[in-house]
Formats: sequence, structure tokens, C-alpha cells
Amino acid sequence: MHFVMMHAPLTAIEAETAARSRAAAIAVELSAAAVTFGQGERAVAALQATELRIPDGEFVALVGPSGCGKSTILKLAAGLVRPSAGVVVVGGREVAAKALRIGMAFQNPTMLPWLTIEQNVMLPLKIVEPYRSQFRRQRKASFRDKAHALLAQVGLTGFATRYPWQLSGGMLQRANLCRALIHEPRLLLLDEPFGALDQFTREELWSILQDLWLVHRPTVLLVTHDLREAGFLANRICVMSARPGRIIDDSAVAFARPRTIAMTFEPDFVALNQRLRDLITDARRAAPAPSEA
Amino acid sequence: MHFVMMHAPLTAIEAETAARSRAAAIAVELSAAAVTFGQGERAVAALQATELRIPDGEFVALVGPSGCGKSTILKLAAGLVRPSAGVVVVGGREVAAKALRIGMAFQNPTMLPWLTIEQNVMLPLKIVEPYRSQFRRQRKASFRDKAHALLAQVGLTGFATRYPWQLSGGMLQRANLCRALIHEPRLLLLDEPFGALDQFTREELWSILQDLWLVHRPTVLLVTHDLREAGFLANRICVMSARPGRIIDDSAVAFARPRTIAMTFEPDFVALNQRLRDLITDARRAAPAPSEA
Amino acid sequence: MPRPEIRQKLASAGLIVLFFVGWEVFCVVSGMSDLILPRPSQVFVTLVQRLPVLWPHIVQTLVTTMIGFILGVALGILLGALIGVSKTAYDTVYPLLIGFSSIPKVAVVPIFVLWFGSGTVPAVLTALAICFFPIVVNIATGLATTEPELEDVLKALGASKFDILWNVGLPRTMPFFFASLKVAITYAFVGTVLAETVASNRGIGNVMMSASSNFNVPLLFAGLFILAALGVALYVAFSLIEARVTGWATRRNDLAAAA
Amino acid sequence: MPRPEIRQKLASAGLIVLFFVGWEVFCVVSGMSDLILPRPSQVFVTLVQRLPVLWPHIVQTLVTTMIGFILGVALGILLGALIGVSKTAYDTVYPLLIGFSSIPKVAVVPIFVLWFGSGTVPAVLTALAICFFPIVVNIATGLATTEPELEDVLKALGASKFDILWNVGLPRTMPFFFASLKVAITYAFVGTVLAETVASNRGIGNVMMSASSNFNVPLLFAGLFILAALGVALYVAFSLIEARVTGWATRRNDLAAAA
Amino acid sequence: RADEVKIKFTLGWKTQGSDAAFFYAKDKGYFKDEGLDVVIDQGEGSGATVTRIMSGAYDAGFGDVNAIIQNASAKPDEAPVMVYMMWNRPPFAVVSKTASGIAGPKDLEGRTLGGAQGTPTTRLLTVFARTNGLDMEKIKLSNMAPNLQEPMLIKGDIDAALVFNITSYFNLVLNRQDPDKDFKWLTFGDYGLDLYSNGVMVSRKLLASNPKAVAGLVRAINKATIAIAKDQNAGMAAVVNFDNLVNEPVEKRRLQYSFDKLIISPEMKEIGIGDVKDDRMARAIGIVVEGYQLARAPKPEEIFSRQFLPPRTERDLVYVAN
Ligand SMILES: Nc1ncnc2c1ncn2[C@@H]1O[C@H](COP(=O)(O)OP(=O)(O)OP(=O)(O)O)[C@@H](O)[C@H]1O
Ligand SMILES: Nc1ncnc2c1ncn2[C@@H]1O[C@H](COP(=O)(O)OP(=O)(O)OP(=O)(O)O)[C@@H](O)[C@H]1O
Ligand SMILES: [Mg+2]
Ligand SMILES: [Mg+2]
Repeated sequence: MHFVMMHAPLTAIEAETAARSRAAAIAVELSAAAVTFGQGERAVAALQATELRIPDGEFVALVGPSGCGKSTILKLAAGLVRPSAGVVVVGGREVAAKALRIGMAFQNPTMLPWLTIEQNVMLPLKIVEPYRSQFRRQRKASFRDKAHALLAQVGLTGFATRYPWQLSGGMLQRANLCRALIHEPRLLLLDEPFGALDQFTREELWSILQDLWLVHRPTVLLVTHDLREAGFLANRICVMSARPGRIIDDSAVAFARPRTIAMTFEPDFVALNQRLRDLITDARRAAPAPSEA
Repeated sequence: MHFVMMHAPLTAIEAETAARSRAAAIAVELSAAAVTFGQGERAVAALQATELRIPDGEFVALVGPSGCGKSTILKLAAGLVRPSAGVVVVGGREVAAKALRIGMAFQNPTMLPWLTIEQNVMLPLKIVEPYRSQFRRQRKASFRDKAHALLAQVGLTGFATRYPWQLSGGMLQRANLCRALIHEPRLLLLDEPFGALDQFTREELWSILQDLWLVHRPTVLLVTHDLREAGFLANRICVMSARPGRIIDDSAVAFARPRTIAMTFEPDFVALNQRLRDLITDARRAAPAPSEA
Repeated sequence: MPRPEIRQKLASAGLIVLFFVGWEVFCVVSGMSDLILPRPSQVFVTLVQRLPVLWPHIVQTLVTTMIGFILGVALGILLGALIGVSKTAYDTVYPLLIGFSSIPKVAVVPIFVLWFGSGTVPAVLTALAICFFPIVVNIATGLATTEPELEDVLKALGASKFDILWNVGLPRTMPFFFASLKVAITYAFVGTVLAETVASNRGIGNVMMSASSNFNVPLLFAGLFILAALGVALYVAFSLIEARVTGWATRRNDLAAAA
Repeated sequence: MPRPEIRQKLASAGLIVLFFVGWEVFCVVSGMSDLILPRPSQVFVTLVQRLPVLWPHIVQTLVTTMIGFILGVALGILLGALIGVSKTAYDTVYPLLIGFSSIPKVAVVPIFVLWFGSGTVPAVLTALAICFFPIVVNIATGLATTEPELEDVLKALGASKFDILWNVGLPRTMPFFFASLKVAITYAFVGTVLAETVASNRGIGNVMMSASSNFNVPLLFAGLFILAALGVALYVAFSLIEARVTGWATRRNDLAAAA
Repeated sequence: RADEVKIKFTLGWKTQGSDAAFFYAKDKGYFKDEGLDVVIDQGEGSGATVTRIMSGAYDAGFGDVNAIIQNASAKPDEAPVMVYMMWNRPPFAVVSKTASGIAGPKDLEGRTLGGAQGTPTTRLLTVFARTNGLDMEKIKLSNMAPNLQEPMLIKGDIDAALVFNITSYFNLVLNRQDPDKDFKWLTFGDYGLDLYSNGVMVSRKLLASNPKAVAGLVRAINKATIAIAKDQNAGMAAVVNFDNLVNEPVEKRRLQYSFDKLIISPEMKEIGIGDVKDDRMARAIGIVVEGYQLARAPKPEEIFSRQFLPPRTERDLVYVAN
């Protein structure tokens, strides 16, 4: 199964070269970034001073207990939340979206309810340059083909002209993924993009995502609860402590690419999983009660 | 960890007895139930003629590929969707909620945004008898304690007076579960209640749910993508085909209760999982394109 | 299922007819003087008899109202968007508008007349002045209550404030925009008629003024009926557009699934 | 962070003052006759000088308006809920209300006067009649656009239609209810004043009518200013309640997180 | 007191100096002396007084006799009856700027006239035109609210306005004009339209059910009118007592104007205040019937009843400006 990328600005080889030349650059950098929501007594510390540096073109998975601040880190990177302390630099600038083309799949697939699935998926093309200017100039039909091809890949053929409320939870999540990918972003922020899917659909999408990454080498930050998923997809896995979160472990995943599902049953892989499990178990132990934080 | 059930109308032993005497009764019955959404060309067949009979007090897990109609079956049982063909009988009547006290955890944790978490969780007590009448008569404080105890069990101490948008995805899902449980329903409809949680939180909640079921023996219909979860919790696992869905396999799970996490790594358990995996793989193959359905 | 739908429509029409029958009966039974409240049958007879004479007035009022209304809608959207987006505008423009809106427009009509002469222009301005406020309020509220999650979808893409307004704020606000249109169009008619009674030689307002000074109450009520009918006609037109544009917001699957 | 907030408020107040200064300058520069548009300073002077005389009229108008407004709100919620919940009501009551709303209320005041005599009662009724419609529309629209998912939460529990209305429909509609209150209160003032100009010996409407027939334009404008001020005062009161009740809907985290 | 007869009385317009008699009668207890409890409300126009009484909302009021004629034509059993004629001379007039050179009716041709719809002056314009041989085709009529007539006249949007002289005169004063020097007044009464105008009217119901009360009402008003003819300051005190927002100097002048220009006439001096001459009334009815194209000409006794008037000796009015 191959990822369909029409009108891709670069061939696969060109992309590889480009990726290598950018390799030294830092795509996302959090320095002592902390986030506290609310004020005074009711404040919730979501993120402790967090250090995270993601070089351009890397695939990083973020795992950790529920409520530890994973989504908050993604929102920091997307510029949707400002750090209450520390600095967040994306693509060399503090304003994320102006610096890098960002694709984000939110944890809750918030589709705009007045748009069909296809229109929702095409939304980034309406907003982000260079597609934006083309969108106005009759390129709409070819963009629609692009959207349909993506939707077909995730198994949503025939649902393009439905409205979001006509889709099941898992189907929405797949459409959400399409919306994050359609404009070939350089920074991909994925918040549990496969959570509501059955194992098989999930594994299929892993492969699609891996292929995509191998060709275009975007920087990817993936939040997941599935350690197999993290191991299969990522170059690096960051483990977070319980809220207020902080990165307590950062390990490289060395398995060769392209990885296969079979690989995930190999002893090395299982050992990695086990190590992560233990780390998270420890992390959860230390969870303080929220209001007393 | 023990499930806190204050003001439970029955002791555990009484409940056991009651459960046995009701054993023969059918809690949920779908006879040739089919659901088609929409009309004419745009119709989507969500569910083929489906047969499902769940005796009172049973714990049934429902697994199947994304979009196959699992949530639709739950909505049929809750009386939120009417079958376009066939009959749905719940607690001996066609109008579900009037016959049985129902607790439902929706796939998307739709909390009412103007209520705090605690108020959201207490909502069923405001609506469902016998709590409803007590709610008006100063029992509010004890009800609040009950809500707090439940929230504490799922690790949400201190978030009771927050608003839904102040919680992370996983935290919302846990609150959602509390709302389904608080009024001690006789029929529990759970739609992927642990989907957004990390493995550890998830396993903890499995145990809580199992304990609860052992004591009160409600009828449970659980939709899940996690085969380990299905095997750990259910008496019976129903496997559905791809959309339009239909139950293609219905197997009993014989492991002794109470089950432990360790048990899920035993060969018998792994074999069951493997069998289910194979069934679903076959089921997915046959998925037709939606609009051509 | 066309059967129940038709029955539904018939029942509704029946109830409306019943309303007029009730009015008729009330007038007859209570011996109400037709100087105060004529019987609807009287009004209808007058209406039919005088229709040829009334026609140019109807056209005049309708055209004037539509112009004022369209301008009012444009102004309303503009100000509503401004207030919904900018805190400063919320704090300054809102109170000024509330103040202006609390003023009976009949007091400003003379100013319009003295500036622009009597006739269509003051009527258009009065219609505009009276009808834009509900639109402002609903657009502003719609924008202020737009879920940040929906906006975040665009913000993450680096969308400008205007992009967000255009792609999220305004579409989300549509149901309430249409709600305010219903209010605005009725008030626009009131505004036009008001101005016509103050200074104009044509229009329903003028007819009503002359009917009232002739003690011709059935004709006065015929004018009112025409206004009501125009209001309802435009309401129906908007409803059709509304159903297309805001269908997403009013989907109702209450227990209904059957094809 | 009280600093920027205060600066914000000051900027807003400054802009409002600027508006009046602009008006003053316009009048002076254009040599506008104060018989058409008086300078705000003239109006303020008149206002201060005549306040003792005006006071009972202000109280009269305020009380009348408040009674009419409260009744109008109650009626509006009732009808809005009816229309939002029942298809038949939607098809019958809505067109009738639209029709009624398109009618200038000045035409129905004489009917009220006949039935209830001149004075406070017709003014209350006129205020009511003119102000309830925006509430009906917004409540009905709010109910019609309530997400079925939210209702399903209660439906699964076997809640009655009324339970759903009370626990989901109405709370969800609150932001738009408050929006409509802003419109309604201003129209309630207009209604009261209208009735007072037609049939009453007291109230701001009466003052304005007498000022206008005496060409005492500064006094007329003083009346307008009083109305505007009353409207704004009530708006502020509602805003405070609104902020408490509908805070959930207007949460804004635009990039703001810092404690 | 419980045995007092309650009478709801509507004025012809907002509080004006020319209404002083009613307030004076109330303040001095003249009504009370007659066993009446009179409640005075401001009005909507001297024509509307008729409808207000016909609708049953009011028992009596100060309004235009020509409006009675108009309504009595179609509804003789409902129309109120005039029982006390106050304004012996009609206030209907055409006012124009002296500078515009309108010296007589003929000069109105080719001009734009501003009229408030429904006012007698506007409605009688056709009769005025016919009587004076004008071609209505050549006169352009523009409708506007009464309070716009003078500003539009001053601004030059219209060449002349169809007005009540008693209203318009003071509107011009309030608009800082000199109504005597800069404006030319063509009064209808001087050009063949010899109509009566405002007086006290009562409902048929009151007339039938309580003639004593009507007589008392008329007696009290008559007494007050004669009193303030001698002392306008006392009359103004009553006006201010009713409505403290009035412009006292202007209203006093208006009160005096009403005596000067509308009440005092040779005829009034002959027959006394309150009464009419039947032949003149019949002529006036003829003019109104023609002007409004009424289906039926009511008889004078349907319109005016002199049975409640005090004896002639009590109706001698002597006006002394002070
Ligand atoms: N807008 C907000 N206002 C207040 N608190 C918030 C807000 N958003 C998140 N939080 C709090 O911040 C903490 C971290 O939230 P976050 O969504 O980042 O968690 P997460 O790691 O993504 O969890 P999950 O795996 O459950 O999605 C939580 O305790 C949550 O309550
Ligand atoms: N309200 C609706 N209108 C139209 N189609 C609908 C509606 N709800 C569900 N469907 C369709 O019915 C089918 C089954 O949906 P359902 O939500 O039951 O799937 P599911 O098995 O729960 O899937 P998932 O695992 O992804 O949640 C889907 O194809 C969906 O598109
Ligand atoms: Mg999250
Ligand atoms: Mg589902």
C-alpha cells in the first residue's frame, strides 16, 4: 500500500537529500517550558519545566499517564498554548505556524460540523500557502482528488460528502488524520491519532504513516498510549511523569526501517516495551492529587 | 481496591441471590434488528439484521472493525435509535429506559459544558428514580460524597469542581465512566470506555469494573477494540462483521472470576485472543465501499 | 413519508385559520366597536376591494424596507463581527449601540427628514436604524461563544484572524444570524412604516395614517394585515435559505432512523 | 493582571467620550441648528437643570418598562420553548408572531387604551408586545440547534421531554437568551415611550412628546439621553448576570495560559 | 367621594395654554361643586378626541366639531355631541413666508404645500381650492408630521404649510421666527370656509344616562372660561399645576391668542360663548360634507346640543389681556 502524494513538490530522492541537509536544524525546542492553567487557588500545573529538543525530520513518540501534559506539549508546539514559563521555539521562531507548515491531529477529532468530511479534510489547503493561492485559482478539482485519495487510503471511500455526525468515532479519527496530512506539513503533531481504531486498521495506518515519513521526512511528534505503536513508528520515545508532567526518559529506538508488524513480536522489541512499561509504572506512582498540587 | 457503593440498596449476598433468580430473564434482545441511517441514495446501512440475546446479569463484549455498527447496537439498546427493521426489547419492553435503569458511557464523553465534572457525574441522580425524589429532599450532600468517592476511584480527586474543558481527554473519559455508574444501573452500556487511557490506568479500571460487576451483577454490554480487555472482563464476546454489521461469532469466555491481569498472559488467554484476531481479520476483508452498499 | 408531513402542514394551517375565526367570534360576541378592532372579515373585504389602489403603496414599502434591511444586515454583520472579535469594540461600541437602540426611532426620523427631504431616503434610514441591532447582538454573541477547539483547528494552521472569522466564527454563527434576520425584517417594516407616517406621500405607512385620520379602521387594519403578510412572506423566504445553510445545526435524529 | 484590564476600560471610556466630543465638534463646525440636532453639552445642561422635574417621569418609565420587560421575558421563554419543542407550534405560532411583530405597535396602543384606560397598563402591554419577540426567536433557535448528542445523555436515562428541556435545552440556550435580553430591554423602552406618547400624562415619552411639540429640542434630546442611559444601565446589570451564567460558553483561552 | 360622577376627559393635544379653562375648573373645585370627578388626560389630536369618545375610552373631551360631522354621517348613534362651542372661529390657515410672495389663495398654484395628513386644514384644502377657484392639479401636496411643517417651511422644502394658526404661530415663535412680520397667514374663515371648530363634546352614553352631569360639566367649564378671560395668569397657574414641563410664557401667549383669534368674534358677542348659530352650523355641515364627500349630511341637532348651556346671561365673556 503506497501513500498517494499528488503534486508533491519534491520527489522521494530530493526529499531525502533535503532532509539530510536540514538534519542539524532543530524543529521544535522547549526550554524550561512550564504551563499552568488558571490562576490562584484553582491553578492546575499541567507541565513542569520541560526540556525537549527535536531535530528536523525526527519521529518522536510521547508516552505517559493520562493527564500528564502530553496534549499540552503538542499545543505548545502548535502555538495554541503559551508557556507560563520558559521558551518554546518552533522552526527557529516563537510563533509556530508562521515558521513551519504544521499538520495537527487533535485528540478529539474536532471536525467543523457545517462542512462535509471532504471539505473538512481540504480545510488546510484553503488556509496554508502555497495551496491557498492555488485554491482560489481553479485547482479545487485536483485538490478534491487529493482529498479523496487520502480518504480512500484510510478506508473512507464514499464518505467524502457526508457530514461529521454521520461517521462513527473511528471513522472521524481517520478523517482527522487525513486533515493533518493533506497539506504535506513539515511538522506533524499527532495526538493519539489511532486511539479509537481496532488493532488492524491501526496497524495498517502505522504502515501508511511510516511510508509517508520515509518519503517526506517531516518532523513528527506522536502522542500515544500504545507502546507497540511508539516502538513501531518512532526514532525516539519520550516518557513523561504524572501531572505536572516532565520528561523522565528519552530513549532512541534503533530498529531498522522500514519496520514490519512482525518485528513488534521480536524479543528486542518486547524488551523495549517492558522497559517503558516499568518506567511508566514508576511515574504513575508519584502522581499527586490535583488541587493539592 | 474496592468499589465504594454507598446507599447500595442490596448487600453483596442479597444481590447475588437476586441475580440468580433473574438469571433466566432476558435483559436485551435484538431480533432481526437492522438500522439504516438516511434515506434513498444517501442511505447508509449501519446494521444488518442482527440477532442478540443477553440474559440478565451477563457481561458481553462487542468487538469488530471501525464503523461496523457497535455504537449503533448500544444506541438501540438505550433506545436512542429505533431499528428500521426488526425488534429491540429491553427489560421486556420496547421502550428501554422505562423498563430498566440504564447507565451509558458514550464513545465521545459528551459532558454538559455548563456543569462541573461533579454536577455532570451527578446528573443521573437528578433524573432517575428513586434518586430523583431524594435529590430534591436534601440528600444532595450524600450524593455529592458518592460522586466524589467515584471520582477518587478513577483518579480524579480534586477535579470535581472543574469544568469539562479543563480536563484532558483521558480524564474526561474517566468522568464519563463515573456518570455511567453512579446510579447503579441494571443495564450498563459502555462504548470504548477506556480508549483514551494508558495501559495502567486502563487495567486498574478493569479491576474496578470487574469487582463492581461481581457484587451487583448488572447486565453489561461493552464495546472495545482491545481483545485483552474483552477477554479479561466479559462472559461472552461477540465479533461483528464490517459494515453493515452483523454478529459473526459469539463465544463464551470461561476463565474463572475474579480474573487477574497476570491471567491475560496465560496461553489459553493468548489463544482466545488469537482466535478473535483471526475472526476480525476475515471480517474486515469483506468490507464493501459505503455508498455502493 | 409525505403523508404525516402534509397532515402536519394542514393542522398548522387549520390552527392559523382558527385564530382568525376566534378573532371574528370575539368581535361579534363582545360587540366590539369596529372603530377599535374590526372583524377580520371586514378587513379582508376592504383588502380585496382596495388592493388595486394599495398596490403601488405595497411595492413602495416593500422596496424601501428591503433596501433598509439589506443595508442593516450588512451593517449588523460588520459591527457584530467587530464586537465579537475586539474587546475594545465590545466595551465601547456595545454601550453606544444599546443606548441608540433604546431610543424610539420616531424621534430621529425628523432629523433624517430635515437632512434628506421627505420620501424614500429617511424611510430607508429608519428601517436600517431600527433593524441592525438584533443582528449585531446575535453575531457578536455567536462569535464570542464559538468553541475555542474549533478555532484551534485553524489557529494551528497559522490562519489569520480574518480566516478564523470567515471559516469558523461566521459559519458557526449562522443559525443565530438567521434567527436575528427574523427579528430584523419585522422591525425593518416597522421602521419604514414609521418614517412613512412621519413624512412621505406613498407607502403603507402613509395609507395607514390617512386611514386613521379618516376613521377608516378597516383600511387601517388592512394596512396592518399587508405588513404582517409581507413580514411572513419574507420570513418564509429566509426559512428556505436557512434550511439549506444551517441544516447542519438543526439535524434531529430523535429516535428516527428508518429509511 | 489588573493593569491591562484597567487600561482597557480607560481606553473604552475614552472612546465613548470621544464620540460625544465628535458630535459636539460636528454641531459647532457644521453650524447645525440646535432645533434639529442640539450639541451634547446643551443636552447635558438641560438634563442637569431639569432633573428634579424629570425625576418622577424617569421613575414612571423605568418601572413601567421593567414590568413589561419581565412579563415579556416570561412570555418569550414560554413561547420560545413551545416553538423550539413542538413542530406544530413552529408552523403555526411562528408565522403569527412574525406577522404580529411586523406591525407597528403604535397601531395597537389605542386598543390597549380602550380596554385598560390610559396610563401605565397600556404602556406595560406595549413594552411587553414589542420586546418578547427577540426572546422567542433566540430561545426557539437555541433549542432547535441543541446538539442531539447532549440530549442523548439524558434520553438514555429515560428523561422526560421537560427534563431534557430544563437540563439541556435551556442551559445551552442561555448565551443567546442573554443576547436577546439586550435587544429586548432596548425595545421595551421604546414600547413604553411609544405608549406614553400616545396615552399617558407621565413618563419620559410624555415629556418628549411635549418637548417636541414645543420645539424644545434640547429637552427632547435630554429624554433620549435618559432612555439611552437607562438602557445601558440595565445592559450592564444583565452583563454581570450573564458573565456568571454563561461563562462556560465564552471561555477564551486564546494563547493565554500564564498564571 | 363615592357619589361623585367620574368623567374621563381627553384634551385635544398635549398640555397647552389654551386648555387652561379645564385645569382651572378642576383646580378651583368647579367640577367638584357639580358633583363631578373629572380626570383629564392629554390627547392625540382634536380629531382623535372624537374616536376616543366613540370607542368608549373617554366620556368627554375637547375636540373638533368637524370630526363629529364626519363620523355622525356614517354612525349617527355613536358619534359624540358638541355641547359647548369654544372656538367660534376656525384656526385652519395656510402659512407661508412673506418673502415667497403668496398674497392670496391664487398664489398657491404651482407651489408645494406641506400638510399633516388627516388634519382638517389639509383635508379641507380641496374645498378651499374650489371655493377660491384654484386648480388642485397645480398644487403639490406633501405629507409630513405636524412638527415637521414649520422646520420644512423655514428650510424652504415647502412653500406653504396647512396648519392650525394657534399651533403654528407658536411653533414659529419657538423656532425663533417672527410669525407676524415674516409670515403671511391665509385663514380659511376669511376665504369662504366659515366653519366652527373646537369645543367640548360628550359621549351619547353620558348624554343619555346622566344629563345632569353634562349640564354640570358645561356649567363648570363655562365659569372657568369666563374667569380666565379676565385673569390669564390664574389660568396659567392651573396649567403649570397640571404639567410643570410647559413653557409658561409661550403658553400664556397661546392662551391669549385663543381668545384673541378664535373665541372672540362678533357672533360670540351676540349669542354668548358656547352657543352656535344654527344656520351657520348648517352651512358648515354642508362644507364638511362636500369636503369629505360624505354619504349623508347630518342635521345640526345631531351635532350640537344647546340644552345644557347655562342661561345666556351667564355666558357673557369679557376678555381682558393681562
Ligand atoms: N484549558 C485547560 N484549562 C485548565 N486545565 C487544563 C486545560 N487543558 C488541560 N488542563 C489540565 O492540564 C493537565 C494536562 O492536560 P493534557 O491534556 O495535556 O493531558 P494529556 O497528557 O494529554 O492527558 P490524556 O492522555 O488524558 O489526554 C490536565 O490535568 C488538565 O486538567
Ligand atoms: N447519525 C448517523 N447518520 C448517518 N450515519 C450514521 C449515523 N451514525 C452512524 N452512522 C453510520 O453507521 C455506521 C456504524 O456506525 P457506528 O457508530 O455504530 O460504528 P462503530 O462500530 O461504533 O464504529 P467505531 O468503532 O469507529 O466507533 C457507520 O458507517 C456510520 O457512518
Ligand atoms: Mg491528551
Ligand atoms: Mg463507535
